[in-house]
Amino acid sequence: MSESQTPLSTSGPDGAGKATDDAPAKATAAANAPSAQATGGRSFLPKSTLLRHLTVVLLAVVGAVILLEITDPFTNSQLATLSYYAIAAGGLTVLTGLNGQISLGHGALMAVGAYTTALFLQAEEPIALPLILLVATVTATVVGALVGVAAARLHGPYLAGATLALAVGLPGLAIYFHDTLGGEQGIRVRAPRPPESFETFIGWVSGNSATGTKWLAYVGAICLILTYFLLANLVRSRIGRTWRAVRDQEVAAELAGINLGAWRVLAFIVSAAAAGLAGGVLALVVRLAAPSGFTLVLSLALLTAIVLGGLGSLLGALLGSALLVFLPPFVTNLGTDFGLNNTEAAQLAPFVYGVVLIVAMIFAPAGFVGTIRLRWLTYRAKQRAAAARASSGR
Amino acid sequence: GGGSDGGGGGGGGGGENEASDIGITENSIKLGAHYPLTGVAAPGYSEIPTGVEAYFECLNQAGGVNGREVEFIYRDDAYNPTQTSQVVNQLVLEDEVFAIMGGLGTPTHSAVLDFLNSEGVPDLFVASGSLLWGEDPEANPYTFGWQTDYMSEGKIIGEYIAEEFPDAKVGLFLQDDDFGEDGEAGIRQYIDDQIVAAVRYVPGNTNIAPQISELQAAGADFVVGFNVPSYTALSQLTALQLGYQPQQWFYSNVGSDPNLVGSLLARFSQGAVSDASLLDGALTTGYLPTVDMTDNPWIQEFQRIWDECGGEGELTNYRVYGMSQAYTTTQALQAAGQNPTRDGLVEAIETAGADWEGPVFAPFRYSEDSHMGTSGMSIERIVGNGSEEVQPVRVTDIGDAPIEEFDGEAATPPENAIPDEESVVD
Amino acid sequence: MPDAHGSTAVSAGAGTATTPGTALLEVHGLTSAYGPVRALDGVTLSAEVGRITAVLGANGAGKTTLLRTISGLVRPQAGKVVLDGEDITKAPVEAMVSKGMSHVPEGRGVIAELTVDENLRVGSLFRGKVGKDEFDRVFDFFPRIAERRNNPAHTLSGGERQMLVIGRALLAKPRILLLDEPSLGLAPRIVAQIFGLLRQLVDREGLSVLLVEQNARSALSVADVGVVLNLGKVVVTDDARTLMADEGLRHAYLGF
Amino acid sequence: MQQFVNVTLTGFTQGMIYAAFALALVLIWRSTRIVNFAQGSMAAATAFIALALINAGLSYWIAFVVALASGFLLGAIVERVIIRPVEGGPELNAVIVTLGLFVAIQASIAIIFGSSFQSFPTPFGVRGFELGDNTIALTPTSLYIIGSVLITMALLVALFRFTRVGLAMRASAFGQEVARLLGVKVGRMLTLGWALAAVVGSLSGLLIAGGGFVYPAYMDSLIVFGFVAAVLGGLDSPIGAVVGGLILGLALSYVSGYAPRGSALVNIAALVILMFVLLVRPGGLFASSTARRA
Amino acid sequence: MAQPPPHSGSQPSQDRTPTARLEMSGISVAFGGVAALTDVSLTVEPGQVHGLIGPNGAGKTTLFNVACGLVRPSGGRITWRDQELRRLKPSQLSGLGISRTLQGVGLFAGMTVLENVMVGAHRHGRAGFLSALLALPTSDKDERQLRERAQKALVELGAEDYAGRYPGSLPYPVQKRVALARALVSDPDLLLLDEPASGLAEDEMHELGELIRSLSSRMSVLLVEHHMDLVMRVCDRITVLDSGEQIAAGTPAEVQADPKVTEAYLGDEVVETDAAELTRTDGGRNA
Ligand SMILES: Nc1ncnc2c1ncn2[C@@H]1O[C@H](COP(=O)(O)OP(=O)(O)OP(=O)(O)O)[C@@H](O)[C@H]1O
Ligand SMILES: Nc1ncnc2c1ncn2[C@@H]1O[C@H](COP(=O)(O)OP(=O)(O)OP(=O)(O)O)[C@@H](O)[C@H]1O
Ligand SMILES: [Mg+2]
Ligand SMILES: [Mg+2]
Repeated sequence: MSESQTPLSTSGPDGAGKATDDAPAKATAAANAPSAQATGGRSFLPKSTLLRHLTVVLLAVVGAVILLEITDPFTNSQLATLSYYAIAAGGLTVLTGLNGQISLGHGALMAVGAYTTALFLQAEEPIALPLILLVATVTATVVGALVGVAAARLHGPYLAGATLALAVGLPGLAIYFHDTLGGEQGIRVRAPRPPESFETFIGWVSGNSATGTKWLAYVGAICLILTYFLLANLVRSRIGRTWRAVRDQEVAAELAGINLGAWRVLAFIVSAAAAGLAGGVLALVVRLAAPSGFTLVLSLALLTAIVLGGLGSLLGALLGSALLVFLPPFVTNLGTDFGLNNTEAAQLAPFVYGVVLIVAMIFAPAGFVGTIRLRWLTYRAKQRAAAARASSGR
Repeated sequence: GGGSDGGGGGGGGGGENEASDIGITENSIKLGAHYPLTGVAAPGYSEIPTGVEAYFECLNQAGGVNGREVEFIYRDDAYNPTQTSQVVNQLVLEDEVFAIMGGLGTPTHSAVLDFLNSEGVPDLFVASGSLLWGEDPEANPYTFGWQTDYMSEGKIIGEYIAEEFPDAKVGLFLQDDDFGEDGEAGIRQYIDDQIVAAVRYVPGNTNIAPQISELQAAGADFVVGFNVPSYTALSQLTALQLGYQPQQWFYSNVGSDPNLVGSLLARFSQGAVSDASLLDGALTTGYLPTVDMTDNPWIQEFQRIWDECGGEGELTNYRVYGMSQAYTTTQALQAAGQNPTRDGLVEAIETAGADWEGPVFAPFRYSEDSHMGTSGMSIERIVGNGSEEVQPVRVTDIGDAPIEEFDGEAATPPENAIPDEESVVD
Repeated sequence: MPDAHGSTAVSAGAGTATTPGTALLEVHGLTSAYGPVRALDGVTLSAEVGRITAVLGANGAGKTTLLRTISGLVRPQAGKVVLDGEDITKAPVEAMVSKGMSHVPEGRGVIAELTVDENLRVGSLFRGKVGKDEFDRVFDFFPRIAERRNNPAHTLSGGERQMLVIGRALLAKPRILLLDEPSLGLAPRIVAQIFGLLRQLVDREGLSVLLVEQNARSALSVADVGVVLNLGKVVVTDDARTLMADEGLRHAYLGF
Repeated sequence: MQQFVNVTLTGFTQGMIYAAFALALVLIWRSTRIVNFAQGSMAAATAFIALALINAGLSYWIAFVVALASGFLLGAIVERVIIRPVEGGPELNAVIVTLGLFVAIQASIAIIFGSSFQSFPTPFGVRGFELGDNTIALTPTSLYIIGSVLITMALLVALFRFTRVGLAMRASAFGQEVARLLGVKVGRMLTLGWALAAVVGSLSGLLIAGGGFVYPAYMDSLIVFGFVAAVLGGLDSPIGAVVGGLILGLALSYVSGYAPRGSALVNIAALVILMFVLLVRPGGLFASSTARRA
Repeated sequence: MAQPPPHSGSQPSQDRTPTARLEMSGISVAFGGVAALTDVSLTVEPGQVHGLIGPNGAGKTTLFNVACGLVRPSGGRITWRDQELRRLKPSQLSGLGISRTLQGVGLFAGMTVLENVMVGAHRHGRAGFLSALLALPTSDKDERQLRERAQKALVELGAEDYAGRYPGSLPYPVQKRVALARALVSDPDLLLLDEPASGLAEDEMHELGELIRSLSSRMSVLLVEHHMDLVMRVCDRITVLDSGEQIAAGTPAEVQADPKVTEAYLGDEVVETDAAELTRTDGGRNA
């Protein structure tokens, strides 16, 4: 089988894309939605980006409430887990998907957010939760900016190597400064109790009991929706387009007046902010900030999520994160259902997970969203080709 | 229908079994646990739950607890706190277990400490010697420690050295976390001035020659290690490599499984090391019988249980550990009465736990004011694959509590190694 | 073996078709598509020994696709490719050079990370040991790349890369050369030089050339036969001079 | 003084182990432009095969040869079946595939061989040589490690610099289509690259295991430091891999030995060293010339 | 395919009399030991189309790179609008009113044609990060303006039908037009074109020539090309490089008449003998 048969391969150093007719040449970009609405269509949606996105936010809020109220407490807790994965993956989508910078070190940036949150919650009278999460975001942003400045000159595996070292090195600080950061056993987080208004709200919506788990799931959902709203705004704007330009063709982008370094750093900052917030939510949900919670595995999981979901797409990041959260327990349960003992089932989960990654990449190289998008574009191209043939009549 | 007849359980009013709390039905009790079954921490630790399972299997065959079968669900957290939090959520919210038992690891279990206590889920017998589990029952009313805490262990070791080796120049080889820290704090209470060097390693970093070199350079001739088993083996190998021969090695209980370490050290290089001979003569502490003590009645019982109800492989000290925890858990369930509740279980342990006898050498310190586990240890010398006692069990507590001789007798196992505790709640 | 190769520039492989005018490469009803886009639609043509066959047509006519299908980079949906009597439609791409077919792809097919020298050496790998003098001859012909021998190919200018790929193709001593827009980005002098060289190889050594050119005028000036493609179909095949003279055709398909 | 010598020597040996792993990464990078995250678990798999043979009573050297051979086979199969479909696609896809492979192989090892510690023999001694009255931290086993790595490096340099296969492998890596047009059997070269890399990886797995213990995840820390060493040296250069490994091994040993609570600083030190080098040389120490941009 | 109505000079609204002059003097560049440019000087007068020709590897692209800040010269100075450009960075270029196309096309493969061109208009973007983050109306308005600009540029080059397509699968000449649109959309005062006609058919080249001529009413153009008829037709002045040195300069007619140019670049019968060199055979040739 020659590689030129695969529909998505790129060839040669010039990267002349060989993709199906209308599709973007690289699968990396397959999941991208264009920022400009090239094809007028969609008249039923508001013209203003803000209104459009707010509409989606509203639907998401309603959807989230329904979802959280009809599912059982454990699913609630899984959704809380999903929320911090997805927030971080959304940020990574900006960095890796849109800007083309690979990061194997986002777990470390999450650690920054988590530790900040944990430290602030340790206080006798902690400040308000939103403020704490904001501070966590800002702290991670600052660290992200520093890393971004160093990373802006690096490419491909060198960037991967540097961020890998970050993922492994930064959590080490917590062990070294064990007096303030709690060393190996970390800082335990006492998640703030739900406010009364929340209990009233839940009572009014569904009459369920407003447990701590539920409260955290709501906090996660709010942060997730907010983050995706802001990220989607960026993606759809000149900012997102500029990032993609830097990713696709450095020199041409530079000649268009784009300062590569500055825009790379900006992408790092934005994604670090998301990672910081994700870390904050993680600290609340996990109730602990400890180095062993931020191993390389976490960073790699985020990368996996965005690629499986469809690189460059926020929806993809969300779907990929969902896979990460729901697949392993599903496999473990399946294993025990088939009569394996708990140990065997536990060992089966990573095996299946690994195989799923491989199979997904082989059969859907553009991820969920990208593959669907490619299908759609191919279909459209087919129609156009048919139309052209019909009209030319030759 | 009449269902079960409450065969095994003692006392109680003889009423009917009811689904008295979450995880309890008329004929079952559901317990949950988290262990590292995969990843870096899996070796060794992943055997513990198989011991627990084997014990409960035999227990269930003998009628369970008050006619209820114990259903034991354990899940993998890969020694990663975020995963611990997920699987414990699953255990509590989805599997709806009655209690968590034997959750393994300090950072991992830390992640669920708050959750379990705020949900009111009994959190029995955490498998770690951190002070966290028992020090402050007011903050964590549902959590109980089990094994001897590292600080008490350090104190007992310190006192022993101060008395038996007053001239030794002591070097400490410490894991760089609370384990090493607590141990160091304990030991320094007695021999602060004898310590010539304290070096720390971080797990995962396998080149410890710099640390051992430092001990060597400081002239330490008595090395005390608060480390995990693989680092016992590593420290021995490294010392061999460096030609470092202190007069005495002393490994804390966690790091000293002679069986495991010995098999690890087996067959390194032609004749240089074989068997556990490297460890021969090293000192260690003990609070549980070990598999080499084939005369010990508990080990005999556990061996029988493993043979009858266990899975593949041999009985190991990890499995003995698991069975011992299961034994204590059974005692607690019995003491919680015919129709136990979560709060009743906690109350039962606080009320009666200090009096329970079992495979553990020294009594537990359970009370309303303390949830610390067993209070004392013996000191043993490793000989071949086994050990001999050099100092009988001494007991103490955290802080500056004095060390005293333990005057009790070693308990003998009840029939079939199934306890028969009275209910202490009503 | 070395003898068989060393003797002439074009006798690689034990070819049988050596008489000028006999068809060396034949293409029958070739049809290729990229997804829904049909780029070739039943193309039939042949390239003869000792002839330059120019394939012409507007942008997007399918010229590049034709060459890529012949050399196996694109698998046809229908039709077959016959080289010297052997059906090579399904032969693997990497077998083509040893069968005597050399394809110079469109747009600077250099291996950017290798040096100029290494690029040339890769081109002759399949021949086993190749004498230094053969390299020297390429360098003599393109002195610009001789000066850059040890530079990585990505430092070359656009035209220098083009020289490199053409030189590399010649090192393979093909019987038939597929050239996709060889003049792209080359200075007029070099274009003339290369066309001159081709003419000589064809005339003296019986090399066959399938030449794809955008610039129909200069292509026809060097070619013997012209094939005009439009929307993936052959419109005309004729003698180059006749085509040159046909003003209507030129306007309609060749843009001059 | 003795401490310094010992810290240096153990750092040196450790560096050579990083180098062995880095060499395998360089080999795969040079032949397929993929960073193989599964390298560690592939190596571990072959080490477990060797161990099974040794446990069955065979000699170390037979097991050694079988392990390398199974590495070759495993590398070839993995490339053919799993990597081939994603080659030439987006680079991240290959990364994800190798991650998946890493996880799956490690899980398989745990399922097949169990997840407990097992000791792994070494054919040479583990006692330090004696120099006068002192023992230095150089053992026959460390000499074995150092020697094997240097020989491997020399072979790789020779392969890429002087042999036709080496050239064909590089051409296949950089320009699949062009190489194919030039008659290079690209598929075979890619497979060969992976197979050879798996052999080198397997060697590193045996070297690190020898005189220590193995469990399914025993190569994990090496993935990080081996990768950092390779990047430090410049991923394209075998010599760079060895130099990178040595720098890392020595530096980390010194940090661990002389900084207060140095062991806790090791990972951070690796980060700092790497960042420092990459800031000065973004393509690693032995980077080839920077690309022309337009 | 639909051909563009070439932009004619008859749209006075778009005309601005160009006033900016680019002066490069004494530029030298060396890569390692190899001198790519030696003491080259050239001035692009306002509103002129200035041709830069020379054999392959003469240093034309390198001179462009110097003017763009992609390559730092070892000597010489660049003056633009009577101000010296020191430590020029490529990203400042567009702000200075200079645009450039790349040899080849260099389009953004993962973006639609319209987006490609919108990136070209980057310097006209007004909305900042915050307004984008919050999707404020200013950001929308900004986008709309950029889109309109880009659409206009596409219309000017006759590529508006492809606005929603991805460049990878488009015919080469369309790609080249898109690349040109991307350079033009920023309204430069100086346009640097590197081989804009390569790969184009003759009629397309003709149209390109007219477009370039018409552009000179708005801006200056520096043009590198190997197609002599195009160069001769559209250029006001021509500079000829060979091996990094300037060997001739003047009007097209002057340059064409220069024997040095003929020898080094345009070529004549000499080449036939060159070709003979290569085919002259070693050993047992049977020619
Ligand atoms: N990789 C691809 N994916 C989709 N369509 C393609 C691809 N390559 C070419 N095409 C389409 O196939 C048709 C023929 O293209 P081809 O490149 O063969 O033409 P050409 O005659 O060589 O044109 P040019 O003169 O531009 O080189 C065109 O419509 C083109 O758009
Ligand atoms: N980064 C670099 N490193 C080394 N040499 C270089 C570099 N860039 C250019 N050169 C050399 O400088 C010379 C001039 O190259 P340049 O690209 O400017 O040529 P050009 O005139 O544009 O040629 P063409 O018409 O073929 O595009 C070439 O010989 C090229 O090999
Ligand atoms: Mg073409
Ligand atoms: Mg050029």
